[in-house]
Amino acid sequence: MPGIEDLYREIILDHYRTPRNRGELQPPAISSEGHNPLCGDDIRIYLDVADGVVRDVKFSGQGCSISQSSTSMMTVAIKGKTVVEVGAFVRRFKHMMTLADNDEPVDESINLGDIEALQGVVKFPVRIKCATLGWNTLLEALTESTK
Amino acid sequence: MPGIEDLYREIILDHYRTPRNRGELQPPAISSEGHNPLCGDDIRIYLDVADGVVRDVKFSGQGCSISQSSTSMMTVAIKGKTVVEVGAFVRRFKHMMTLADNDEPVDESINLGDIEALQGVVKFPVRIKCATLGWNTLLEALTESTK
Amino acid sequence: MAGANRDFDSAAIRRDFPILATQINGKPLVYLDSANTSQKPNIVIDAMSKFMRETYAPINRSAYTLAANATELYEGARNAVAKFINANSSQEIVFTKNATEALNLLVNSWGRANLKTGDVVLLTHMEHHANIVPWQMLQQERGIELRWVPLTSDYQLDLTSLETLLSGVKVFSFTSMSNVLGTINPVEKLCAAAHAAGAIAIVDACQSVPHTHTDVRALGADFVTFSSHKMCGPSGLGVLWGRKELLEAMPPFLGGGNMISEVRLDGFTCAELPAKFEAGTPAIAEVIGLGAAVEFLSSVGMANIRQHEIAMSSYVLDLLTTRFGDDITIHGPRNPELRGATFSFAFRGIHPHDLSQVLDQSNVCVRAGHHCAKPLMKIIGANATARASFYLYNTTTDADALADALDSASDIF
Amino acid sequence: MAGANRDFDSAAIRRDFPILATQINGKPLVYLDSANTSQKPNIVIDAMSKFMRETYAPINRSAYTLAANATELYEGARNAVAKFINANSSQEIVFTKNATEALNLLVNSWGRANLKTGDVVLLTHMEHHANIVPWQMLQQERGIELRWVPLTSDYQLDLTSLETLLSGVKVFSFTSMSNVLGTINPVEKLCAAAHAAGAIAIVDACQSVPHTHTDVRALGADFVTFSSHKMCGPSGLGVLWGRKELLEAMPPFLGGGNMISEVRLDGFTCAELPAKFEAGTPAIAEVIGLGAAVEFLSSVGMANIRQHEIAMSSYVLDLLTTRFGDDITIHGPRNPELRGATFSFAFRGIHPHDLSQVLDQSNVCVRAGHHCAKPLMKIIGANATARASFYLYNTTTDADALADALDSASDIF
Ligand SMILES: Cc1ncc(COP(=O)(O)O)c(C=O)c1O
Ligand SMILES: Cc1ncc(COP(=O)(O)O)c(C=O)c1O
Repeated sequence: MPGIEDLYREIILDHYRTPRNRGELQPPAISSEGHNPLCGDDIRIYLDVADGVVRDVKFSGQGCSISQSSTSMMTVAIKGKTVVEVGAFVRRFKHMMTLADNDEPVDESINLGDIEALQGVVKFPVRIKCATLGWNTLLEALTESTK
Repeated sequence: MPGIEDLYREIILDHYRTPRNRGELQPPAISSEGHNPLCGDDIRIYLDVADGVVRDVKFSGQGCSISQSSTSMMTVAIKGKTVVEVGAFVRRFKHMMTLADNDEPVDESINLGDIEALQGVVKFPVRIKCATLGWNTLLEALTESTK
Repeated sequence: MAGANRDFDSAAIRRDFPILATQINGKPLVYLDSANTSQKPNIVIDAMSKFMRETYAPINRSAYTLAANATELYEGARNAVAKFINANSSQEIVFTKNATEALNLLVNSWGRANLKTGDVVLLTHMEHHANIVPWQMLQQERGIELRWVPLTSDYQLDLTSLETLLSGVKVFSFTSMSNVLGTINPVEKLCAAAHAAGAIAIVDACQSVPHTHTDVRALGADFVTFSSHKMCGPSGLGVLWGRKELLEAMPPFLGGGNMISEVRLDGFTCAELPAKFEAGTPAIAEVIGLGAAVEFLSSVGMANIRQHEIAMSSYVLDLLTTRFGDDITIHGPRNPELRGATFSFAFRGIHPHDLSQVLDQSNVCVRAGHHCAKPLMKIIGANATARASFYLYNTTTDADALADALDSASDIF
Repeated sequence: MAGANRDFDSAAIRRDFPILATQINGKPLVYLDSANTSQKPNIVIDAMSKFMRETYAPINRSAYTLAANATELYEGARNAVAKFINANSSQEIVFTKNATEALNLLVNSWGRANLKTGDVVLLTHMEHHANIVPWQMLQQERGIELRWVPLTSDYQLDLTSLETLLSGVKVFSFTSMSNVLGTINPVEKLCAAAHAAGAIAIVDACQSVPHTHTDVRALGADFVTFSSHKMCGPSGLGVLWGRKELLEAMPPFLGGGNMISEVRLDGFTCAELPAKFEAGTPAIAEVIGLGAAVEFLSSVGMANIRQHEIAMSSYVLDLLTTRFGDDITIHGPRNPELRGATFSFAFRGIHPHDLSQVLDQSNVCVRAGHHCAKPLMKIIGANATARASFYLYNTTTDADALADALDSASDIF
């Protein structure tokens, strides 16, 4: 049995206790809501995209330590990146979560930084859905923003 | 394993090879069709009832030795009986076939005659449906005739 | 063992369930997720393997001895299930793939045949998704109206306005026991109220049939649904019981082999009950396994099981409230007589998912989430809860393990 | 063994199936009813009992280790099935209770969403009731038109007017192999013809997936259905494969737990594939059993199985025609390459039910009846036939036993 300490790394608990970028953005910012159908968690991602760059991002909703901290770390990482960079970044993350989409190439050289701490989640497959909830919701918001 | 000779008694094979009352009756005689959903057999019973008495009965259709001989013996037995007697007779037969309906009393004193030879069918439960096909169809025709 | 039932040999019962002897990291398995799905006794596992090793064959179709023997075992199991719930006849027992299919069958067959735009179906706020979503699908298709019986503050159905709610209702469909709150509903009273209002009564009995004696005739219900896998039986099997006249009047649900009497290019006619509702090759080995489960439960005695679970409920409620006071919120009735041994709770602000992960370190298996009752979760003001559910094979030792494991959770968060 | 395949170790394969060692009255079991349902190898029976003894738990719902392990086994089996038929992704594999439910799912979900009054569905005269009755039910509800591909005199589909038949058709749904005649249909060609006419192609592959290598992508089909119990897997389980885009566009079929993303009192949204079509607790142990079956079949090799069955067909056809001449009528193609090893026949005017009863005296298990294909029976001019069907575990010894037993039948009638 993988040890629980693989899951609850210090940096994860830190983002859980003190989430960054929690809050809302008013329209014209885009927002998207995601549900984890297994546990009832939900997350809303607010995205302010201009000229192909993520100017601001915030999130609200309820969830476990993994979904909250993963989303918190994600918002920190993507703010200021171009939409194209964010796409590659999300693919890199999902690849780490063993959820790569075969059709899309993954740039393994992208550095995930603190987010690497979520690697331990892979040993707890049911929690992968928790870790990726914010990211999938982000993808939906991005699609919205490019409509 | 019960022996096959319990099933294929001589009297049964005799009625199978030389069925009695095979044929049709023209309207106003009543007729009803029955299917054995398991094997595809079908039987049609023609019934001429007047003043509460079965004046004539005939049958047509395809089936195995058990369904054909059972129906043949049945037609011989019921011809000339009153509708009430036939009802009691059918109940007695179904009782032998372990298919008694709890709500209706069975008159155990009724003598089934040759039809007793079908007792062996009970040891081959799948064949009970064959043995009773003609009888159930008769019941339907009787219901028709009293409408 | 404090709080336990004296007539109940827990140790012997536990030996019947091989999985309960499992050790992980040297610690025993504490399985507290039986409201989700129950473990299987040897008698069930063995009945299935023995059948597959010795007698497996098609049923109700072929004339050879092997098939006749298989049919006898299969129909024997149907009889056993009929007897277990005191049905009038085994023709009233329809096997489905799970309780969800049984409810969908009712909505699709009875519902489509009897409900039109504007007709009202009454549900309750404590229903499982299986007794909500199929009705919502019919609502989308037909424009029926869904009405809801609300809850009281002590997690009971609020029946003060039941008569008003029932006025003009065609179907009242409700759970016999909440899979989240543990609340046991007054089924007989609700069926009688439904009938008085001219409605039929459907009882989702998934959470009560495994735990207490069920007499469908005494309940006065029209239809009762439950699942094999929650009552020590195999997965892949559910049961619909219905009053014969009603089942006979209903159109078929799934079409195919076994459910027909005649098929021509231009149409078909249906077989008699219960074949009419059992299209295709059924779950043969699973039905035989359920027969064994019913035999097992009857040998323990449903009244004994209920007594054991009342005792467990007392013990668990005492233990958790004494030990954790305000740190724990149990969403459900306090009176052990009014509830099953299923406890949803919030603990020290720790998210249930995290809590269940930490309990797992002590092999304590609880479910975390919405328990397929999202509307209810919203009403009780939780996104998710942790849920510990006890069954005949659980003992006070399991309850103690739960409490100890809860204590250790606070260290991390 | 004359006529058998040299690379095929029949004796070893037979040892994998415990039931084949059964003796009744000192004579071995000659199981020739695999087109109906197949026997189970040890690996399948053991995978199921081991799972129930050691790892049984809910899947895809709970966070604890036992549940995670169960989920891994369950989803692992889904992957194995996806790989077995060369699906693009395991999301395209939907588990149902049998193939019949899979076909009903298509008719109800795809059909209701896409077919309106007057739309045409093309079937064939050799369909099983499972691919007829659901369409007839939709016909009653919607007034769709059903059209039929007829047969040639040598028991093939008569494709001379296929283009005309397909004109204006929305769905072409057909069997890959007749469960009565043994005829193997040109699936790729039929799928291509359907697509050329703008129709989707549904393949009822119940009789081919167990016997030959299946590559759903190479077939060019849109949907393929088959059953676990005919391919050495457990009862209570069927499979629907569909192209992802199509499955994604379809409305749900059964409503309840697991198939939802969100449920509120006023409506619900669906989960992603494949959960969207898997409402309620699935056949957990059975899916794991099917995973083992697929592993077993792959280890034998589907090409080897097909070769063995071609050899068996040659042997059986030679044997029966040589020995019985005009006394036997085999309803099906004479070329072993064009057929599976399933033989329906009429013998010396003896009713099939009686015949099968007499064969049973020699433990020779054949099915007698309409084989859930009543329209076909009418077309071939029989009310019922006897059917002997051979699978990987049958040998020429079984065929010889059949012939000997047939001989003895004449003594009685
Ligand atoms: C109250 C209730 N109803 C319905 C269901 C659905 O049962 P199944 O999963 O067997 O379809 C469940 C369990 O999941 C339940 O607890
Ligand atoms: C060709 C064909 N289609 C469909 C079915 C139905 O399969 P199931 O009984 O698993 O629902 C069968 C077998 O019974 C079959 O042979």
